[in-house]
Amino acid sequence: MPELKTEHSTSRLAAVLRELAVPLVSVAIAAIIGSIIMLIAGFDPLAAYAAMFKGAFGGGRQIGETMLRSTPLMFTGLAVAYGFRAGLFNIGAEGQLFMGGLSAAWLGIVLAGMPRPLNIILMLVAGAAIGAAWAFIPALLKAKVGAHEVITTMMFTYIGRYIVSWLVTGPLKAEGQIPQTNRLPVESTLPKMHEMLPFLTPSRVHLGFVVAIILAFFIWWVLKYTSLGYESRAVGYNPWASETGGISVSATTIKALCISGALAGLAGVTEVMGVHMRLFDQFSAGFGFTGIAVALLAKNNPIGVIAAAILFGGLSAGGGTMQLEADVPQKVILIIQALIIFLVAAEQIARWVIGWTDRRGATEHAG
Amino acid sequence: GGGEEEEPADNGDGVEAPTTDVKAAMVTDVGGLGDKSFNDMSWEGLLRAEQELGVEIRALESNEIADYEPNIDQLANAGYSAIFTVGFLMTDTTTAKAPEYPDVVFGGIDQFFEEPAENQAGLLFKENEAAYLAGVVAGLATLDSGLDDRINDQNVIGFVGGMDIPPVEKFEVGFIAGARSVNPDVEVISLYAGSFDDQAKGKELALSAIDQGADVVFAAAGLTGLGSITACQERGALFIGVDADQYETVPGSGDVMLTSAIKRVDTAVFETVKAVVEGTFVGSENREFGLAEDGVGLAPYHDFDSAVSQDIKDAVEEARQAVLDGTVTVPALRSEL
Amino acid sequence: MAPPLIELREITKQFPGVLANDKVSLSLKSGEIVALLGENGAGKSTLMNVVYGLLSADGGEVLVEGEAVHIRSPRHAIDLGIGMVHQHFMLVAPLTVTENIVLGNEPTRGGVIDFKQAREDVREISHRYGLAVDPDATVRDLPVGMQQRVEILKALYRGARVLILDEPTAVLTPQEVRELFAVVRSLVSEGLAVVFITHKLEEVMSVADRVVVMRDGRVVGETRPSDTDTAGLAKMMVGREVVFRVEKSPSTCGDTILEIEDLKVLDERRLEAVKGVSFTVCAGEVVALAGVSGNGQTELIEAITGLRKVTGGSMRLKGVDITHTAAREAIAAGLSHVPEDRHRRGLVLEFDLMENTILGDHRQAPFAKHGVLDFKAITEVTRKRIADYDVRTPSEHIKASSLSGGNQQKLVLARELGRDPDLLIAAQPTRGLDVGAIEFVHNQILAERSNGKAVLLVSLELEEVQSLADRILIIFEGQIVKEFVAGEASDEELGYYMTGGGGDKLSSGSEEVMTDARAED
Amino acid sequence: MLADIFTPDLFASAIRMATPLALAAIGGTICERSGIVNIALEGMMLFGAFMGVIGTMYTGSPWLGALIAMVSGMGLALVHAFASITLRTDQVVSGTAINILSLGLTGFLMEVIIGHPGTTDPVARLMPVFNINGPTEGVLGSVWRWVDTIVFSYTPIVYLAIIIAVVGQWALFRTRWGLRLRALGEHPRAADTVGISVIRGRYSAVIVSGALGGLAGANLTLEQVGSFTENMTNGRGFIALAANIFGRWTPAGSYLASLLFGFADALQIKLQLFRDVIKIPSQFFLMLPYVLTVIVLAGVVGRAVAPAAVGKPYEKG
Ligand SMILES: Nc1ncnc2c1ncn2[C@@H]1O[C@H](COP(=O)(O)OP(=O)(O)OP(=O)(O)O)[C@@H](O)[C@H]1O
Ligand SMILES: Nc1ncnc2c1ncn2[C@@H]1O[C@H](COP(=O)(O)OP(=O)(O)OP(=O)(O)O)[C@@H](O)[C@H]1O
Ligand SMILES: [Mg+2]
Ligand SMILES: [Mg+2]
Repeated sequence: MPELKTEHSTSRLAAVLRELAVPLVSVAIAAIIGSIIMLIAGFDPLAAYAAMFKGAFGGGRQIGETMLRSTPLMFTGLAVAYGFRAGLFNIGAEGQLFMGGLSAAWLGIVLAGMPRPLNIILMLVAGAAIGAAWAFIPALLKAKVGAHEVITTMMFTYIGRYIVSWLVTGPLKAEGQIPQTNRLPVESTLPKMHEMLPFLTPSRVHLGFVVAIILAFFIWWVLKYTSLGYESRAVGYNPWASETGGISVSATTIKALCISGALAGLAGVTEVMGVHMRLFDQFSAGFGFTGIAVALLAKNNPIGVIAAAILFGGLSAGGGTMQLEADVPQKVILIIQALIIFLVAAEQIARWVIGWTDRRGATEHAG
Repeated sequence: GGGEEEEPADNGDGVEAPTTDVKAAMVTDVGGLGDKSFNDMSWEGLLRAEQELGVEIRALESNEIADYEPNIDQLANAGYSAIFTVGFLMTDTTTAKAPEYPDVVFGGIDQFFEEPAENQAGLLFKENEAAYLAGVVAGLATLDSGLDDRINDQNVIGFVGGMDIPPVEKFEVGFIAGARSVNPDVEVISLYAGSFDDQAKGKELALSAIDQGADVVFAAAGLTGLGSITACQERGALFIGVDADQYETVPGSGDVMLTSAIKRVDTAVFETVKAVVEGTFVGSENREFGLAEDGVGLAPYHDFDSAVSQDIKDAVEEARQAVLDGTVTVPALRSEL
Repeated sequence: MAPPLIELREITKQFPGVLANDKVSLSLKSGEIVALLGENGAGKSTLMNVVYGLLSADGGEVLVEGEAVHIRSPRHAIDLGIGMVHQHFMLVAPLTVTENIVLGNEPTRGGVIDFKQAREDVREISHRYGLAVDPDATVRDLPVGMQQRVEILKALYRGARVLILDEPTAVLTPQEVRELFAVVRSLVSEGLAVVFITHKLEEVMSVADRVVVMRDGRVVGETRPSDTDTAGLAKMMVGREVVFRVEKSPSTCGDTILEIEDLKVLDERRLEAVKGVSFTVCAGEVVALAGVSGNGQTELIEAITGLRKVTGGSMRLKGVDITHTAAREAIAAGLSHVPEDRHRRGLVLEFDLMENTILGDHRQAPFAKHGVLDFKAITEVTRKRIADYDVRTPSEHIKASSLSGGNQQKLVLARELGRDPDLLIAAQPTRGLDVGAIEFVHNQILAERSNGKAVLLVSLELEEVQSLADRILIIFEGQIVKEFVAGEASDEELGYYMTGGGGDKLSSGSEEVMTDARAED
Repeated sequence: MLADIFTPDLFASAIRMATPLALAAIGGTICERSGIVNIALEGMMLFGAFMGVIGTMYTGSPWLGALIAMVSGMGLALVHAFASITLRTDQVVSGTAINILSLGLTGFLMEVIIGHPGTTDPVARLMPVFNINGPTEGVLGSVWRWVDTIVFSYTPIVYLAIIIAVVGQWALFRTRWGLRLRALGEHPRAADTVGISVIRGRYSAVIVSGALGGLAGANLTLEQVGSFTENMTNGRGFIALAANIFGRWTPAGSYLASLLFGFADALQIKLQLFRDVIKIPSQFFLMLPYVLTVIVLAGVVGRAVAPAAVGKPYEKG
């Protein structure tokens, strides 16, 4: 998996600028290829992009919308990234997200009447815990019998989704015809951010966005500056050397996958507490899977996850406006997303376009 | 978007349509247009409004749930005065948005509102009543070997459901009740696919039912059900469509399409737009469309019209009357069977 | 006179920050063995990788039989009759010996491999050159010496006329080294030319026709074994006198540090690899475990270091039972471990030097407090260790993978010795090191000893064993078959016991193997 | 009850449902054996499914349609190969991008070519290969029903998948192509040093996997259902990825793992027949294949070891 570049003490600013230039140029190239596709299909790319930009960043409401959509992706992106750093491919973040959502939907009702801050903290913690628990069995199977986490976490995703599907149509169903749980009391929901930042009025973005950002920095710090993160990365790179260095590979594997699960669980909790205020079968738009793309786009760097999630959130938010104002099918958004991932990952293309002769990315290997 | 059809009608085929400044639009649910179900049917209703009332129309697709709200905002801000939100997942959003745009009329397809605002109406359907009639047809058809040589001597019919959610359960339960009302010994096999867009799964489910002796299969499974049609064609069974008259919407299905249990979302949408145009719209209510309102019903038999015996046709008529009279209340829940 | 088989003219190769080869010229004639000598990082492997088409030079030219060629790829090199045995073997572990040897030149019938023919071919060349191998064995299961034969057979199978051996003896026992030399001599007598990279000067003296010495990417001298001695070679390489016999004070055995009693350990295939071994190591003592590889040393060490489950017996470190503890507790209890496979066990190659320096101590002060890493302390210690152990690197921020093999080993030693352990377990600690570095490491080990630490040394180098050990334990087929006190035994005697010369022990040992095998069923 | 469950159709259904999984899984096996992770199987399958329908629509021949499906899969595979081999992009990134691309592209092309989203009109399908009139009466009749259903009832690609599994298994361990492929995934540098082109070997493996992914899609659209629906692969590509791991990176193993999954799914459908007897919600039936997979994986299969070099870009000096 791609990993953090170690900074050299020399000219950090230049390094940062360079790091930024490449993805920006990549996004630009993706946009150009996207235009060509639109032109061929008979759409007006300029109008499309203008509308898309307006829809994503055109005002407080739009910015809020972009933030809203990036929130679950930050959590799942972090989840997947943490797994990758420990050499684990948590392809089942979606399942952990579902379980997180489930816990919030249930706990939020149980806690009705309690003080809001307490509810929020309890529900976040519980959701993270159940997300971790849902990852724990695959983690245990990986550590003890070597069952591949790609299979097990994916199977647990299906299982989790069917459990939620059953609960919302059965035991936890609210009155009425609709397969959904009861609406959470207000003290079990996340405050909207426009209550604090009026310029975002009347957007729906909620406190979960702030939680996600804080968590991204926290995870970055954990990975880089704590023994726990160090052990995760060591095991991800070389389990044998880690073992020799006194690191328990199985314990680290279990911890890492559970941390990943907890992060994914939080995506579910915040969606339920901040957006839908209840749980139903289809409350996630595949955030767990998009999280893979977000993590990879960010090269598994937690800070990068913030940027990648906002990019994806913006594309998603801009898509509707693009559809309305430029008459371009929303599917184009997916194509552009794919192109961006490609081009950001395949840095050489952007470097080549920029015309850098810098070959630091292409060190020779021998022997 | 829905492509060229969205152009106002006066650009169209020369027929001079009446004009009005009412603009009507819909927000699809995540299934989107092309679902051969309520999204497409709502669009049909808008198309009819365009043609007959000269209304400018528009459809915005939702890729994900997060799109519902901005899509509604976009349309409201773009001057659409009647907005239809399609599917029960939009219930909360519609309720939240209606007070924000008091000049816009909101119609919520398949949505039940607790306290609908003046500019808001829930448009619900008694799917179970349509399915009840389909059940009557199926329950009698499976005994009637003269109807078609694909009818076997076993007293078994099949139901294929998409996801196991209340609207689908209503179809299932109505179908079973209808079949049993005319054929108390009939065995109804009901199978669920777990999704609305897995045709291959829909096919296997129907094959399994057919293998078990079912000779008439009813599918309420969205696109999954299209696979069930294929299964019937392959394995020699008859099919009953859902939502739309699938004889019309699924090309090449005529050889198995006995009838369809239809849910007139188009009518509901059209009538609502018409009320808005005519200024007669009444909100603050949940309108239920059943057999009585002509909001659900049974499609024609088409290619089977001559094969279907008069007895069956009479039985269906009788059942319809019984429901209209209130002598029969069609159950909606499995527990009511 | 015929032109040399291979001639290199002014080969230059620049890596980012390192001029690995600086106008290196070298020629090689049919029938001669040229030893290439040089410190770690001198550029030997780089030069040979250029010849083999793995790296392309930035300047200079290569002539094969007088004709200038641009060697584009290993395939091209093979076609030109060049074969190379890399120090890190280029063998595909899950494939069989035959599959590995024929890979790329498979005898086929319409795309289908003719395995019968392939096996036949392998037998034939293995017989012709006296390199016995089992054609059907899986490479993964073979001891390193055997794997090396496979590597040589691979080159010969492809009709190599020039054979490059990059540190071929680093992993071999003296016995295997002798066998290898016999093979090499018979090869050159058939007209092949051999380039031989090594750090072992006696080997150079005994086998080479000509010696080329490199330092800092340049050829600094050329000589013949007859014109010099090991001290002279060492001086050419390092640029100063090297002391070969380390000064060793008499042993002062203190408290018993390590006590092993009747230890039993299984190997990967779940056969008993260590069959009831007992010994002790006391403070201020170096105990060497000598043996042909594959006789249970690896398993024994892994058991002591907490990397492998123990099935019987007990172990105590400073009186504390460590029979069933994990590696982490063993480290905490004062144990350091220099593993024999530095790439797999010793280093996280993708980590930079700082991160590698703290491996094993990443939870302890001064590197971590309450689970939080202190990079100031880490940088400080890393810089100090790099300086102390002469790790040649542009900075502590580079990845361990870009160090030369020898420098990687120094990094591991710096970490493990820097921990100030009570017990040091060092497996092949000087593998791949140049003479200067070996001298340094040996001195470090003896310094530990005089500081009252216990050292358990596992080595194939009899010379290393002889010069460092206070006691020598010979391990054979999972048992300690003989114990010597330093200076008591000659190399020949050691070799005799290492290869099973212990008489009745041998037969009883093999009987036990069979009993074990039965017990497994 | 047992007689109702264990009908010949249960087994036939298992084989039918296993087929697209198996084809994609074998594609995954070949790709990963060469050292390239292919999580883009889902996208390749989806794109193949779509292009198969479009191809059939324009040519009128489902055979040509299937061919076009394979070529389309190969087209996406070429993108994956270029990104992950030539540009040395992270392979999972490239695969993820292709999955998203395929979803977007099929949806977009639906609107551009077909004129509406959702599902296409039915096209001509590939029909069962055999149509043998066996005995219908007596013991012989019921034996024949079993044989006919389990052996002779399938469409061409179903048989092709079995042939590919068997031939693939043989080729992987018996041919030059297979030996080199295995070497590439384990130790590409070793392969390189004996003159095997890592680049060419990996390109061809990725492209073959694309062809198989496309064929899997063709099986869905051109054999099973006859039309294309957006996102109709429904995660099958990911299940196939799991089947490949489950089958320990061998073609036969991939097939058998897919068959296990197909069987569990078929069984689940049969069990739904007894919803009146086994009174549990339908979701628990639907869960069965996934639960079963985890149990089998945990209890029986154990540690799966991937080809050593899989996922690592190969860099040459
Ligand atoms: N791929 C590479 N990238 C950067 N630097 C390299 C690379 N390969 C080798 N070097 C550097 O080139 C120099 C020569 O390395 P080389 O491996 O040729 O040394 P060597 O003589 O074989 O040493 P040793 O005895 O330790 O094997 C070293 O400083 C090494 O760090
Ligand atoms: N991943 C890598 N990145 C950069 N350089 C590398 C990498 N792997 C190997 N090298 C370089 O390749 C050269 C050869 O490495 P290797 O350790 O295989 O052989 P070597 O130099 O012969 O070592 P030894 O001293 O063990 O003989 C080393 O000098 C190292 O610098
Ligand atoms: Mg019947
Ligand atoms: Mg070297």
